[in-house]
Amino acid sequence: MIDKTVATPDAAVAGIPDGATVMVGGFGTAGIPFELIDALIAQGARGLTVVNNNAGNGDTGVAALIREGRVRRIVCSFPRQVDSWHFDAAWKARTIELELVPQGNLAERIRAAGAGIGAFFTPTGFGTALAEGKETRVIDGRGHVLERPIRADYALIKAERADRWGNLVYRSTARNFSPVMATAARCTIAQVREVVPLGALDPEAIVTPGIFVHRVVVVRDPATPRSA
Amino acid sequence: MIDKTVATPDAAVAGIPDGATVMVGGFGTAGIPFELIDALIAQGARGLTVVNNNAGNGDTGVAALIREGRVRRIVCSFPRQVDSWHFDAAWKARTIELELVPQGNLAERIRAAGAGIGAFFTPTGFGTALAEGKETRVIDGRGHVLERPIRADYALIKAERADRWGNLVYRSTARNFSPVMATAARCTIAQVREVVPLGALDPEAIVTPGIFVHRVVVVRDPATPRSA
Amino acid sequence: MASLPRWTHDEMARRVAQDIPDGAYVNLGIGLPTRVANHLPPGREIVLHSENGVLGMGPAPAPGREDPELINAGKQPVTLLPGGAYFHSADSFAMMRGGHLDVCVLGAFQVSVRGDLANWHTGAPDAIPAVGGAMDLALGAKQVFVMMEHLTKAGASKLVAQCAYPVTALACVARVYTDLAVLDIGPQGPVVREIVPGLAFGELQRLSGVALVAPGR
Amino acid sequence: MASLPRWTHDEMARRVAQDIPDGAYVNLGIGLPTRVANHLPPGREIVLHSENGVLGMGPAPAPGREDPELINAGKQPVTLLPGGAYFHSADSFAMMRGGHLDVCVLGAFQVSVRGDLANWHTGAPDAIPAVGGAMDLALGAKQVFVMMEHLTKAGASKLVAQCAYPVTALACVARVYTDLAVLDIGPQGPVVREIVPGLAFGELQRLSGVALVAPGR
Repeated sequence: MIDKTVATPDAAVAGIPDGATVMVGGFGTAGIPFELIDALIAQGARGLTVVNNNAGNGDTGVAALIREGRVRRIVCSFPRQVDSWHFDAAWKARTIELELVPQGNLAERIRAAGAGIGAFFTPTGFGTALAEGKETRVIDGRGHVLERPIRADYALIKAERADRWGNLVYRSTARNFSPVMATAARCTIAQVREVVPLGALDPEAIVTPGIFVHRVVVVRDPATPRSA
Repeated sequence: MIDKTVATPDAAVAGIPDGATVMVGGFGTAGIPFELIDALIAQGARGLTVVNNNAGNGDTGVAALIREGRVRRIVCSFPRQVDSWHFDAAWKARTIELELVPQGNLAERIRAAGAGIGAFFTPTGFGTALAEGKETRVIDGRGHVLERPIRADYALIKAERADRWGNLVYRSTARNFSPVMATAARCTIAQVREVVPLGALDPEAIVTPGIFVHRVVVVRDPATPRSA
Repeated sequence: MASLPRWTHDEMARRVAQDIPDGAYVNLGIGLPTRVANHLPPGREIVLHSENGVLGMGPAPAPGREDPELINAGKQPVTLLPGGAYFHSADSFAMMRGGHLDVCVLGAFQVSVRGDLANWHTGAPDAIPAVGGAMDLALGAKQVFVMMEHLTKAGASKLVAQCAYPVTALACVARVYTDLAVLDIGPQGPVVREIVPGLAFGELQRLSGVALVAPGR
Repeated sequence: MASLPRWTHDEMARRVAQDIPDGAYVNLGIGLPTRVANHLPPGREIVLHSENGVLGMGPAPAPGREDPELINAGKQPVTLLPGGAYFHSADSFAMMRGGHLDVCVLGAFQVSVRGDLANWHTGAPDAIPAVGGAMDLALGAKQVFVMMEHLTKAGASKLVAQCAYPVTALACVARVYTDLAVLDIGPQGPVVREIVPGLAFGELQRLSGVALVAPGR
């Protein structure tokens, strides 16, 4: 029988080794799996590569992971924010490496990893500093940059509801990167507000089929930050 | 005010010119927009390039379009079937051109067109006759073929329900190619069983957002073929 | 300088809004462009996109009704209109990169005479770089409009022969709305479509530092 | 030839089914592999995928309950189990190409000693070519199993040094189930894992035309 639910966030993040690449869902205040990140901090893995749209806000979530010195490298589109002080400090101290990726290329590179695409030509970034050193090609008169997939060992995501097969639905703009990250990680871990009986999710409306999800943990009342 | 509904299938296919590239949704017996195809036959456009998974079954749908001599070229993955006699005859008479594409590459090339991807490397087809003449590259030890987007002037698709903005939901495996085709055509035309008031479709469950849909026509009791 | 007639930010936003047709799908960038939403002409149904995964955004919620998980790309709480839809980030940027939006409105540091846009990085060597969706947005619509002050605080033209700041995308800008003028980026350079009342073309030309094509030519 | 002991198609299907673990995500190709669904061991929950956009396929519907819009890739009516989900063709093939399925079971004309698969085209010059999902399926799982007769009707081995038919994909097959044996494609060639009762390894080797590695070596 398939039952992907685990009892606690600690059990959900068990086994993430030092040096792992970990994708973290969320954009701004929406869709951040705070409880999974807290469990990862408690678990102790170090030297992580984190893939997230931002580099943490305030003192929680990815920011806390950075503050604790667990992040060796971050792949993101928008690290600099008014409340990204932990990233800012690590960057100035040169204790963190940054790969800056345009947000659409970030999403598409993650999708490519999940979809088994070896590389793709995108117009985004052509002619800019972020394409320096990358292969380019003019296709149908338009400049393109060759971009590679971004894979992960683990993805930590937040969804609204799951069933025991790991099928997921999300809530409003908390969806953001999570469905593509779920496809790009060898082990996808979802925190959800509720696990419903198998068959209770509308098969027409499942956003992430369970094939992409490996562990599910219920966090009934997840933390929600103030707006940044 | 946005109102993409039109009164009849004839009005829905108005303006499709000779020589147009037309994508047609559907796979086997599921999701074929028969009434739009009938209207296209009545409308008279000739010299069409048709993109569909198959090359028609029996005497209806794409098969009828081929029988009437309207199709100059077909892009598909699986033309040869027990009841593809109209395609078979045209192919033997050399009145139709065939571009054979592996089904996953067909879906991904259509998606690439809709997503603004200039080209992509896929492992599917590497080392086979269908990659002859195409650029290849070994990435991470695996052979890949460079594939280009497939764009269309029009897409004819079938969905279950729409609203006046053109948001669509589908029914079971009738979904198949239609959501990606909707993104890849300059003008996407959907036949639906029902148009519901704006706001009646769950925003979490809309499969094709209205931005991809240009004309909607109600066909309350669409033809459904027997199983092939 | 202080005596120049200028359009206010709200007047600029109203002017941009006038050029957005009924039924358009539109992305309004962070900052000044966001203000365009307040000036969309009544009677036009315009569908707002935000790259974090939503079409059909409505106005800000009433105080106390904010939902931290229903936000726009500027991370401000928003609402959803009837007919709106949610989708994931890859689908959202596919929508942009694929050219399905009608209009993007963006802020800028500089725009070149050939429509190159610089709006993501000042180029300061010690600045932490951040790009977000800027490069995608600059290519993400059939028409890209820029809203910016015509001049820097020091009085230098932000319309330039060549961008001094790192570019966001090449040859992408269709139209520029400043506090002094509305200009189309044409094959011969910026074509002046409108000038703020009280400012002569000659004066605009003198301030702009690049050759402008006069209105009506 | 007629006196050879052979597994029936159902015995072959049962044998394949035994190797599919609880919780596996599996695509069963058109033809012989479809029969594996009838032999999945009770007590194992196995999720069937079909490339036309469904996970969690159930058995064929009762007569009269067929729905022409709920079909598998073989265009046969199917049902959906609780927990099943629908998705579009690009997402479905992304699922395959991305390596998320555990097992694909495919039919074959020929399999080479290095695991090349030929199952899409006889190569006859006047035949209308049709590929469908064959090339995608051949790369579409962590493990690709092939089910085929060991010999052609004329008695030639379908395990070959090099495929004479046009290949579907290179070095993709992990395991082959024939009516005579079960073989893994190893670095030294096909390794015999089981032989149909009553057939000696030497006889299997003689019929196979390519060097086999004996069981237990």
